[in-house]
Amino acid sequence: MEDKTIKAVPAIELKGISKSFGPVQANKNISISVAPGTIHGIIGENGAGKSTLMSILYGFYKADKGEIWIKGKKTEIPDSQAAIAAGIGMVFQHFKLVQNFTVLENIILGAEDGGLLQPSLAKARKTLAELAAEYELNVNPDAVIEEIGVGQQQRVEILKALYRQAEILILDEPTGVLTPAEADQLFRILHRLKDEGKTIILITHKLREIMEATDTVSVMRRGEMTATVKTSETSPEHLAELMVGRKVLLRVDKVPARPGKPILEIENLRVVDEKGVERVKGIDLTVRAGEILGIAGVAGNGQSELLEVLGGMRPGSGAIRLNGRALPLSGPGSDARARRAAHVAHVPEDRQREGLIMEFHAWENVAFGYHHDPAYQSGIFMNNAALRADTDRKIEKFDVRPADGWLAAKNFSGGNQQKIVVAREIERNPDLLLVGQPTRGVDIGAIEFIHKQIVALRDQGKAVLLVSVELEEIFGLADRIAVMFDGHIMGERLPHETDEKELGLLMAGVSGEAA
Amino acid sequence: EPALIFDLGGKFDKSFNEAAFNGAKRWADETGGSFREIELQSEAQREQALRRFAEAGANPVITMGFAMADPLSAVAADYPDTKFVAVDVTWLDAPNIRQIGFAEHEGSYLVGMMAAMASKSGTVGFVGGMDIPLIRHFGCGYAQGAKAVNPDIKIVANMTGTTPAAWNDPVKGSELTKAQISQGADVVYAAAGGTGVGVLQTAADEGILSIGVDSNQNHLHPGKVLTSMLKRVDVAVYDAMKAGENLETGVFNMGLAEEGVGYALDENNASLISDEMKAAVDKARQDIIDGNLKVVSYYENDSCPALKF
Amino acid sequence: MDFLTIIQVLDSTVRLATPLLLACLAGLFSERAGIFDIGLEGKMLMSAFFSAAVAAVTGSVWLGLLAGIAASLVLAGLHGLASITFRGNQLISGVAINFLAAGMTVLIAQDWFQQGGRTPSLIGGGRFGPIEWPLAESLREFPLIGPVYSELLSGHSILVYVAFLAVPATWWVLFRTRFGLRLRAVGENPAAVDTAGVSVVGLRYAAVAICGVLCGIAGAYLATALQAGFVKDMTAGRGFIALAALIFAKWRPWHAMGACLLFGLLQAIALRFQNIDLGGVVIPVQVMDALPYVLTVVILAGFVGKAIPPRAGGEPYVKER
Amino acid sequence: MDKMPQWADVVLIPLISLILAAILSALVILGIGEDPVAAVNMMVSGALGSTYGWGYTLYYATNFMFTGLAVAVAFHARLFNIGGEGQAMLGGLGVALVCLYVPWPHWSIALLAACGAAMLFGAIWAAIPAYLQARRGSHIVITTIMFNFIAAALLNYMLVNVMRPVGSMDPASARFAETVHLPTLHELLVPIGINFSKAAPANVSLLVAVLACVVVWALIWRTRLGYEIRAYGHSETGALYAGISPYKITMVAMLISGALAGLMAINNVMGEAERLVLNSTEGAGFIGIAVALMGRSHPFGVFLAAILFGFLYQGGAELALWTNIPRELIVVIQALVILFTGALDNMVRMPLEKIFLALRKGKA
Ligand SMILES: Nc1ncnc2c1ncn2[C@@H]1O[C@H](COP(=O)(O)OP(=O)(O)OP(=O)(O)O)[C@@H](O)[C@H]1O
Ligand SMILES: Nc1ncnc2c1ncn2[C@@H]1O[C@H](COP(=O)(O)OP(=O)(O)OP(=O)(O)O)[C@@H](O)[C@H]1O
Ligand SMILES: [Mg+2]
Ligand SMILES: [Mg+2]
Repeated sequence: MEDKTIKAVPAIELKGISKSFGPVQANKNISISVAPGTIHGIIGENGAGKSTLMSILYGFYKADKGEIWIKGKKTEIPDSQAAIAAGIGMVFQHFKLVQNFTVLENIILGAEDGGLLQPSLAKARKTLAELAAEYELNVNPDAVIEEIGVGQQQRVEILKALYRQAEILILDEPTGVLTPAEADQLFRILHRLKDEGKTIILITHKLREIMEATDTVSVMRRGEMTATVKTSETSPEHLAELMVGRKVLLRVDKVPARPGKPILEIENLRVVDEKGVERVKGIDLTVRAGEILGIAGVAGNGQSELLEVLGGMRPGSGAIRLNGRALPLSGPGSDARARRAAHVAHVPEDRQREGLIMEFHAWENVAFGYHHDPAYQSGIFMNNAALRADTDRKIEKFDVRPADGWLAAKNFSGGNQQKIVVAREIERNPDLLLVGQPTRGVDIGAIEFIHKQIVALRDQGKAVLLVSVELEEIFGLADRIAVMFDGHIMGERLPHETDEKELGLLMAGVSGEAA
Repeated sequence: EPALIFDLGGKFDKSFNEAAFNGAKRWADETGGSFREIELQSEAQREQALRRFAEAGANPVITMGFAMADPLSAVAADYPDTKFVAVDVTWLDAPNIRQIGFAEHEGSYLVGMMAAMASKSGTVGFVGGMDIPLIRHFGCGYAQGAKAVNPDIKIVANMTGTTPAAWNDPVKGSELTKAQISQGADVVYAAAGGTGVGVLQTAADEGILSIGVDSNQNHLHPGKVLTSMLKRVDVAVYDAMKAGENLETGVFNMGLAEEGVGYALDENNASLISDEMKAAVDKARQDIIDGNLKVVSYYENDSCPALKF
Repeated sequence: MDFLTIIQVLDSTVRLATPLLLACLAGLFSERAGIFDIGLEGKMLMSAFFSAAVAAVTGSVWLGLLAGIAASLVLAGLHGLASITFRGNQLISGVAINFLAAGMTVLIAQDWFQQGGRTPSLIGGGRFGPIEWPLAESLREFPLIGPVYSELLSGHSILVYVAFLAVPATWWVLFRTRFGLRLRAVGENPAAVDTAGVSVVGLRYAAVAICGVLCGIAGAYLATALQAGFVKDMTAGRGFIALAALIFAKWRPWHAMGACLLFGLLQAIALRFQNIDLGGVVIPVQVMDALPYVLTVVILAGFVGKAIPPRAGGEPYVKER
Repeated sequence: MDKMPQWADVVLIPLISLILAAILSALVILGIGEDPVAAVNMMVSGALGSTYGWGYTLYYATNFMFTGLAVAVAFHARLFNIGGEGQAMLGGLGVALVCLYVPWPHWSIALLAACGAAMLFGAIWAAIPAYLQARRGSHIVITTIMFNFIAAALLNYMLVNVMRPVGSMDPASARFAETVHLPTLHELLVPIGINFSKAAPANVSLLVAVLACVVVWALIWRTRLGYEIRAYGHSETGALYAGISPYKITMVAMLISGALAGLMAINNVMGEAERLVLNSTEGAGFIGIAVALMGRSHPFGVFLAAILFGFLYQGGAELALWTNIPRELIVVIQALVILFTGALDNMVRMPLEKIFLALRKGKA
């Protein structure tokens, strides 16, 4: 109907945006225009400047140069308040929620109706119920953020934007932490919003999502906008090439597994967390030599605790055997150091909080966890020269960029940080490799590489336990799939005998027989 | 030119060091002379100040407090031509030191008597600063005096604390005074430096009597300070400065006889001191001077016959 | 121990707890907003001096109170400048403020009054007097209730009541108002506040300013209500005890009151019962002196458990590295 | 990629900050009606203009090196040890016991024993708060504050009731024997032809302090333990992941910290006073916090900051000796130095970074 006239005026127009962080130029003279009532995708490698650009639009950062036009009007956005006033809402890559507040408190924060809280809360509760009904965005308004899953947290972020009546919604890598079902639901909501005339910008590393959800897509590389195309006129392969600058293999290339003897046997494993909640409720699993066992599941169903107890980071009860020998689950000999001595390597879920010391140089991080290795000692001191030589070797082999062992871990991009961790753990040639979310937030070039390394280890006859919330990754890598829900193993499947739908049901707690 | 070294409490402690300063000032005003001075800030400065003043030609160098004994014993021999004055030190062996000790227990004895006579409740209080022997020495004389008047008297004795902050915590001084009042005390003797300010204040606020120390503190709350135990440091300093380089060295004990200690009587407390009180106290004073009455010093064997610490 | 003694000890507890409580609530506002403050001591001291100085010169304790608050606010502003605007280290800033106050108070006092870093004694209208509650005198003889009413509740200076009323007020502001919600949020996750369109800097300055006001009242209480004038270093470490109480209370207002009363009580007991004679063995005064601190440690270790500070506490909010 | 060349970061910024602090101090001196130029002259010549001045400056600096290192080591494990004061007091007790009750044949053996005792006593005093933090979660800031007070009471008790020679007025221990007298810098340097002032108290402990700086540097940056301490300090979850025991690191770091603070006693108790007096630490434990923060917890930085504070102490003493400026002026100057070099250093850094960035862009 009025479609044509509205489209004449872009909902958002950025003109010549530039932004530097000290010596790093994150955005270089970027211009982009998004039509109202569309979904616009933005893709690009890690560190390309996507988040920065959107943060500028949302008033979180201030651009050094450039103009922002909203609905045909030049708009100054010096802070987020101005952005909100201009009808912009943003769901950040790293959620901006207050962990010990309730959902309701987080939603009204900054959008209260008066000096007193009670009326605002009451009003928000009502509005929230309406929004929930309208968009199937159900969350318990009185739940405390730190006690709900990331999927729920993301809903809160979206509700925050809707509560502020955003007309323009920016989502920065929203599906990184979602189950397929949750992601599907998210996209249904996005389409509903689009149909209502709202404009959506979607940043993602997943080409499939771009292809399925967006109307137009822009590609960023090294701070510059390299292309903007209609989604219908492109293909994943083409986009990947635009992003990375070379051809990328989008499928994991591997030969069928030849499982050998059991390496890891888990019996009736239970884990109780610091708050006294049982997170792993008696599971039995076996991982064999030469196979990758994938654990699928929605984040927060006990997978993290499973990995942590296997990696020696927290105590548990039950029994685990490695190569037939029992490993203690609590008390002396159950810590991470003992696990490493038993040839268990661990790529943790959170590289920044666990796998690396962000302030350490890359070369110091290469010894992290293995700092007792005699090869790294000389007398009472650590043999830093040996460490640095080792680091240089790994940097070269794993193509870590920039190839500078003296850089602090925090100064590498996410993908390269992950490469450092993977290099450290895989190069130990462990009997068992524990891997959690190996490619979370990592761009497709790096994903390809990391996947190759994991498969190569399997092909050497080692056992791999892979935890991932990405079903695509599970299907691509795992030789056998176990699904975890609420601390239990819901069932095991072979990849070629199942599909995303069945796994999705298992992940939601619907047991195999019923499905 | 004479030099004066104040102890860590600082020149304006409203008692001991301030008395020294007043003596020095009186000398300077009267003679038009000038003197050097330093407020010590750390232990290491004790020796430093002695040497620096001696090297700069100051003579005599007057020091305050027993803590100077140790550095003096190390330094004095290096400057045989300089005369040193050590207030509160009596046990050194050096030819060029004038050592002045005060019989604080005797003065405290007199004010203890007055406290007991002024007390209607039969309970008197003592608030000390940091718990050190010198303060116990004060308290011990006080208790003996009080007991001499009224053998059944109850003496509530408290120390403010164990750190140097105890000399500068008037709030705690107040609370201690209130605690003592609640235990029946109606006369409180403060020997606690800056903390004593709080003691005297609270006593005045609560309508009981207090006793000042070192300097004459009667004027702080006219009509409410029973008396002050005078320790004539000012006189000692004045005399030393006046004698100049010709100062006589040796050990000098300033007791009641030498008017080194005493109690303060002026227009601020005249109404509080009855004639019988004055008569009794003056008699005791004379008896002590004559040797008929002996006040036991806490130092004699680190204990007090009249009071437990 | 008879009933009256208990009342007297509790009365003393209230007086000793008041400055701790004010300082503790001051720290609570600041730290809840993510600005750690070990400069409570310095701010109290500065206020103690200026309130006494102005009260001495003008003869008006109310002007003194205002001056004390203003002086404390200046230091709070300095702390804000260092830790909010210039994103400096909050611990260093606090340490510097303590030193600054310790030095400046005496320097200025000496320059103005020449009384050796003291102010003249306050008299009459220069001091906060006790407020007698209605019928306090006539009810005194009433058993039980009488002493509680007329000794314990009545007869404190107005600032005592201010301090204890500040507890529910703080609770209400923090948990029932928009400002409180934002303030708590900014101490937990300033980025959340920022992206919600609220100024992190503004909120943190507001919190630091409230902290300044409360410290100002605490200092004025010491110098013009409990005492009649300023004496150097007269805060005597109370700012640090208040900080300990704050951690003890896990940054919660009612618990803060409990912690401060507990510390006050321990001190009151130690002051009231020195030289306890246990069958011939006199407990040395040093033991009683150390008792409040020993008991604090014991209680902390035995009953309190882990205290988790506001998550963003101590860290400056930096958007662009 | 850094925003600024390293020399600007390490030299230029502290220098400008110091100048700012000096300017403000000058204003304060003017404010109380004195001459700032003369005052600064007196401070510099008094503290650095003679071997005598240096002797005092270095004496104070020695104290601050020990306490500064103590705070720094704990900081690396993200522990805020405010208890240096109490730990140093206990260290003094240890030194006094060793020196008083054992007849040592030679100072060097006595020094070794005193070091051991000082470290042991300091470490014990740190061990309880450390244990409570590691096992019971009791906040180390509170417990170390409390332990300062408890240490003061304990020391007071020991000196007044136990260690004081009978009849002495002074709440202090007896003097140590001649044989445990530590050689001063004068005694050490005169044999090699340097005529160092005889009066100053700086002594062989200075060398121990410098050695301690080197050892701490090696410990933190070169050993496995230091690696673990730093890793734990940066990230507790990271430490768990790497098999580093939080309990062990908390205990070890605090024991080392307490030992270093205790070690200060060889300087002030054994080297200077040669007996144990009340309040012999004189707040050096608190100055240590400032020194560690200013020195960025790096031993070399601690070394420099300690000398700066030693200079302020000694310069201040000279001022107090020859002028009527109240001693509190020095406290104010210290505050300003801490404020500008520590807390407000971004005030200098931010504009400088812009300048350097502009310069670099101009060149590129
Ligand atoms: N707050 C910041 N301070 C300094 N540099 C920053 C900051 N945020 C981003 N950068 C830098 O700006 C560049 C662009 O980062 P940005 O986060 O926008 O990338 P991105 O495209 O979103 O990457 P990813 O896909 O990993 O999310 C990077 O070089 C990054 O290091
Ligand atoms: N503070 C910094 N100083 C200099 N360079 C930096 C800094 N931070 C990041 N970089 C550079 O920016 C690039 C991208 O880093 P960035 O932090 O954006 O990671 P990222 O890919 O966004 O990670 P993630 O996906 O986990 O968000 C890297 O090449 C890194 O060297
Ligand atoms: Mg990023
Ligand atoms: Mg991003």
